[in-house]
Amino acid sequence: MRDFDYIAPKTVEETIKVLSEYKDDAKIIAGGQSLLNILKQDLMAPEILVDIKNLSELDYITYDDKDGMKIGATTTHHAVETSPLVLEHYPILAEMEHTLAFPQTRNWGTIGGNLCIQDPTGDVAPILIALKATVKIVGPNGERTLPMEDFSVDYYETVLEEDEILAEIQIPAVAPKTGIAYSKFRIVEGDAPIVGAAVAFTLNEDGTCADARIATNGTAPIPLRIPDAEAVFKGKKITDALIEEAVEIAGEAMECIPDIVASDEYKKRVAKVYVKRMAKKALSQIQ
Amino acid sequence: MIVEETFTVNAPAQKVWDFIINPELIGPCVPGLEKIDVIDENTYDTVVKVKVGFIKVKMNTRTVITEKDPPHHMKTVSDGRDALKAGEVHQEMTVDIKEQSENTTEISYKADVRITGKLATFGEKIMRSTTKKLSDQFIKNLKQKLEE
Amino acid sequence: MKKILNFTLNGDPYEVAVKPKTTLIELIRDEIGLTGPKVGCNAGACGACTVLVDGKAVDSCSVLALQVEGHHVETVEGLADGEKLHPLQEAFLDDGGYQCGFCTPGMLMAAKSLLNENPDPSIHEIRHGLSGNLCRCTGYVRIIDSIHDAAQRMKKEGGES
Amino acid sequence: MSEFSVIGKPIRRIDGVEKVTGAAQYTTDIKLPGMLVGKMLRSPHPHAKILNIDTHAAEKLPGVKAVITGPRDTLGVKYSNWRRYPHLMDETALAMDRVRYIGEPVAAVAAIDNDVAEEALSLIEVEYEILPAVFDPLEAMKDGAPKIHEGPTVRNNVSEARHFEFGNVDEAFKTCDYVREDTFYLHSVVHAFIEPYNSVARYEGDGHLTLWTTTQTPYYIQTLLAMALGLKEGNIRIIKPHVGGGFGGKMELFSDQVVASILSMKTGKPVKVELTREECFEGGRRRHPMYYTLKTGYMKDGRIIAKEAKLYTDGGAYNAMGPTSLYLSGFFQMFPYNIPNYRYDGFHVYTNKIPATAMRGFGGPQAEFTCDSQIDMIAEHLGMDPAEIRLKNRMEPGHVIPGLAKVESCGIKECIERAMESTGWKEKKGKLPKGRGIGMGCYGFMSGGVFNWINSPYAYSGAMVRVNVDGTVNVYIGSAEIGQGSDTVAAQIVAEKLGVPMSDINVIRGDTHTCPPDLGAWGSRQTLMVGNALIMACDQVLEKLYKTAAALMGPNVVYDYAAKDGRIFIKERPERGLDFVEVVKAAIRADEGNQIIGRGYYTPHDKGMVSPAYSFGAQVAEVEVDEETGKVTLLQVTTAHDCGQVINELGVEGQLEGAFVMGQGYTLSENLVTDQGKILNPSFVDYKLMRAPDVPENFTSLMVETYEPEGPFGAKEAGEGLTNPNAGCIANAIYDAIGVRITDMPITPEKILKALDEKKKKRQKDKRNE
Repeated sequence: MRDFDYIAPKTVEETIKVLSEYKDDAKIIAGGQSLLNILKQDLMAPEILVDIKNLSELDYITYDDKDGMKIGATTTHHAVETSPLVLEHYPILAEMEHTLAFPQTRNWGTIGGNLCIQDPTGDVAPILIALKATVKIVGPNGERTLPMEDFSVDYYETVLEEDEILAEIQIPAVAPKTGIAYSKFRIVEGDAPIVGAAVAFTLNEDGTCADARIATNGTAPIPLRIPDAEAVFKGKKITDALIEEAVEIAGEAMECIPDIVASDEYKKRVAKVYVKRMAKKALSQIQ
Repeated sequence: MIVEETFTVNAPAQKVWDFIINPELIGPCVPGLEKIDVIDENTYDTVVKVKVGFIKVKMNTRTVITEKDPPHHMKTVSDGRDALKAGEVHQEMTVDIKEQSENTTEISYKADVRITGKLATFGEKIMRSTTKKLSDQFIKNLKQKLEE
Repeated sequence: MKKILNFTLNGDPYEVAVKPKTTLIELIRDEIGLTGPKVGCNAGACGACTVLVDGKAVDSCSVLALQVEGHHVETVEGLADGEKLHPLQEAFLDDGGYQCGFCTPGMLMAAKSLLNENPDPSIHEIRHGLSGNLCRCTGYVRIIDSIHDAAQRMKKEGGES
Repeated sequence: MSEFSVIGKPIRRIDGVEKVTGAAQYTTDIKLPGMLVGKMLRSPHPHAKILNIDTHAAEKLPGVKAVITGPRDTLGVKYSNWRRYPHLMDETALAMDRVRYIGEPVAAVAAIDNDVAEEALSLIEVEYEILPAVFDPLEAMKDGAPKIHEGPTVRNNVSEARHFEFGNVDEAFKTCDYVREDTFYLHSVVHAFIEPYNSVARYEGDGHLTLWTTTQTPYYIQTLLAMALGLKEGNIRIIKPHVGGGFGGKMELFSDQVVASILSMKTGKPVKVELTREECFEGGRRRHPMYYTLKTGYMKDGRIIAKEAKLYTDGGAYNAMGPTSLYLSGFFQMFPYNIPNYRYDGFHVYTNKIPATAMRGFGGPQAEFTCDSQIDMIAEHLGMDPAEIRLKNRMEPGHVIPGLAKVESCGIKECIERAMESTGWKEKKGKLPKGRGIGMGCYGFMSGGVFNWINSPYAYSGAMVRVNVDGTVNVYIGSAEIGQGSDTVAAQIVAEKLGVPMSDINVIRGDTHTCPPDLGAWGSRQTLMVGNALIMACDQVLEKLYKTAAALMGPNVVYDYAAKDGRIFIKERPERGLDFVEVVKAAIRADEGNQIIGRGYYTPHDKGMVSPAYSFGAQVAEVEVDEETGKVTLLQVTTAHDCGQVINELGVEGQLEGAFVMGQGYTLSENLVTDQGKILNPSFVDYKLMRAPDVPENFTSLMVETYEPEGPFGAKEAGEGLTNPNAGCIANAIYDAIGVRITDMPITPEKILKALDEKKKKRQKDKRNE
């Protein structure tokens, strides 16, 4: 690893100031569970690391019925996994966190750091997309808020400018009659996912679909929301046939990259299986 | 890793040939090209900056044209090294040009790209997709210039 | 340029000057000289370097030393109380929870972290709780049994006192 | 068994407390005053000539103490365990004029710290001329393929061919009701011990050197290092601290050991060379990929009459222990069956990849996968139960393989029967719900090899037992504890023989200056060989003690004596005896103050070409296959193992479980992937080892105890052999579950889906044709 300078700002304001000063020469470290590996490989050589791991200002989980949940970016995966508020209002989020990487990673790694690294197989983004989450970004010119699905740009690249940080994840309250499911495919349990799928359905009183969300990981350079597949369900009663139709459309949207573990066709095929399974599971929660 | 592409441009074969063997002309089509030094008629050095995810690679590369059969076929061998020493790239590429009609030419190239060092091991999947992206970009640039 | 770091290690206060790029495992092994935690992969994948920070398991190869400013770090060396072994250690001995022993310090600390949070884990929960620790010798079976056994011992000890 | 005090008991290991407290010292934990960091520069090319190495800039870097290259600073000696067969020795510590795989060490530096050392490596300029390379053994054998090694014995990159044959194979095939031929491919995996390769060398001057290193074979390292450095063997001291796993990957002299030594000699300072995990992959060893063809002739009743096996191994750039893997793969192909007519041809082929070597099973995992898969195919063809066909063709005690092996004890029948009974085989086989299946695999394995590649006149194992005045016992053994529990087994054997408590035994091991020579830990040899040496040493001690006891008790006839529970007594009159310590004291006095010392050794005699004894076992796995994703889940695994007399039950069970899970990874997830010789997954992030949540929740170990006359207390191998049947066993269970057979390892979910697709297509086609 190359030498770098180090600073641990005490506030968000101070963090932005440092970033504005150093720009491209600075890199943020939170839990560093991915970043340190990259630094050790000398694939990146920042002049200064800006450590926000202990930035308590961004370490919180709150909930109210009107605005839903707010999770500070430096909240650890473990805190999300075990939060009574998360368990009560978004059990699927806790469930996902419970199987994210290893206990060690969850204990030290942060939810914000995970999103910012933008590993295309990441677990967190699809479920947040399904939950209609938004992210709050803070920069020298104030705040901006984006839907989760607009946060990622490419492999390991997000919309964040050099002087911006991801500050908060906002998840609206879940509408009544909503079912949400997420699961991922791995060859080795307790290992990183190959592909995964999150599906959320909200039903009208008459049982027709008021809203659907489908998002996958490992199927494109970024977490993939698939509106065309979602559209299949709108206003209709969800049936197996409809699910099959959506799955096919979802498959069309996927651009899987082959790697040493699996081919692109295989990944797509399994991702489709997971979309189907999660759709059925989500539906089963409300029927 | 083998990268193969076949595409057509609206230009005569000879024009295509003249273009691709001239580093001064083809160089700027390479995405991220920062600098090009022509050493002799068959040899040129380039500095190419590529962003691979969060990795910024600056490749210092020497390319030698090893086979020339105008205006149909050429072969180049390139060796590049990243300034941060994250890896090296050895590429052998053959380009075949087929005139389809007076103003349409089919270009196919096949590149055997060998990446060594950390770039190869860390970024297998990223490198693959990046290579594809860069290749698409290159073709787009090339077409644009040739069809101008 | 080195920076000053204050933290506690197995209950003792430390003030050390470290280079920013020093990882926690390098600080513990190379600077302070405790060699219990091991480096197996240096990539956060094998768990041999597992230590506790504020009671929770982390891969000390994947944490910068400066990040534990003000935190409490525990290594396997802090597990026994003098000569009295921790129930986890006793159980690993009785149930064959180790072979080459290289992953053992990390396994024990991952197990401690698990039991800190869940004193009565099921076999399933133990398996899940060890997913970050590789063992090439035992096939995990005996490690899982050892931890289950340790939990029972601790319950019993707790009940007696 | 009740007559024993400590043998066969689940006993705490003697290295336990230090291992659970973090006190146990491994080579990586050693820090000497003034110690320098050594690092190696490795080849980025799979095959290239070295035209020039410029080290000037590196030498000038402040903090650099030495830079070495092969031609300039080493003797260039080709060394390996093959001293008896010099034509197989093909590797040097640092490349001399050519590199043959990506990762091959080319130069090395010693510097004050890791940063300086790495910087120095980057300043070494190596000029290469790239040569054509070849990566597949079948390609490498073609005329015109790049020549990887010159040399009179190498033809078409084949470095070694093995052939054995008995019976009359061609005639036998003619008499068979059926003959079938199947081909298989076995992939490459790595040892993945958790402790990386590392060494600390301290040159003491005058030709004396101490090397601490992580090794399975301290004596091999001593003798080969002497060869590589041009020093006297006896002046080199190898210390093997605790070792974090080996599995066959640490039984050779490696570059780090030589390089650390040379750097220490050059600088006069201790030097530590530690490989990163990535280097362990790129500059390490692996298990052999193999192309395997099996032709088997059999009768309607299921009897196997003849077999012909042909295999081509991808040996990588150097021989390493490959020729033995090749030999043993052909040998274990017969186990545990009675094959009356057998022919084997194996070819060890060089490729431009990392060398392949011994790895747990030593050629056996590849052999048993093909053998077990094919036996199930035969059973299906005949409509037989796969367990029945195995029973029908099994070896019997006393089995002789002409010219190769004599099998004394053999519990394979009991193993198969007990595994069947314990798993409910008959109720389950072919009757489980769709997507679930059960499969069997069987194996036999060696208990140490009779091979003496190293060409040493020393006995295979030596032992010395010293009894102290207070009855405590110091045991000196040269064998290598690498996690398998062999030191504890040694202590148990001595405790049992002398009748002293385990807590009074001190095992002194892992130091070639104090311990007798021993061939080390490979081929499952330690319990049997060291055990026998220890028994001989203990018998010498007891002889002296019994004499003293007899003198003290003064019986007027010659009685047999025994030692047990801290007493020495007359065997037939246990109440007549003396305290062990009392006898020891008297014996020392009687011998004018000489400490009581017993020496023992063991070298196998008259035991055929392979091993003094063979273990056996049967393995049953129950799997569930997700037919939409192809994922395999192991529900239940049962192994019945015949290891003769169990010495340490906990140890045996732990070894069996570990072996199974390693086999599980081999079958389902592990795969060393290379592209043009470049390893694409040299990390524990990308190389997929099984993790705790993956292992079967239900694992049953059944001990089938036989008595092996050649083994100490009747003991033989445990823990290596069980690596062998897993792949076949799991493949057979998958077939039972979903009716597809994968013959191309590893068995990935993707391959399963593809096979299911093909099966479906075929069924549709068949339907159309009907």
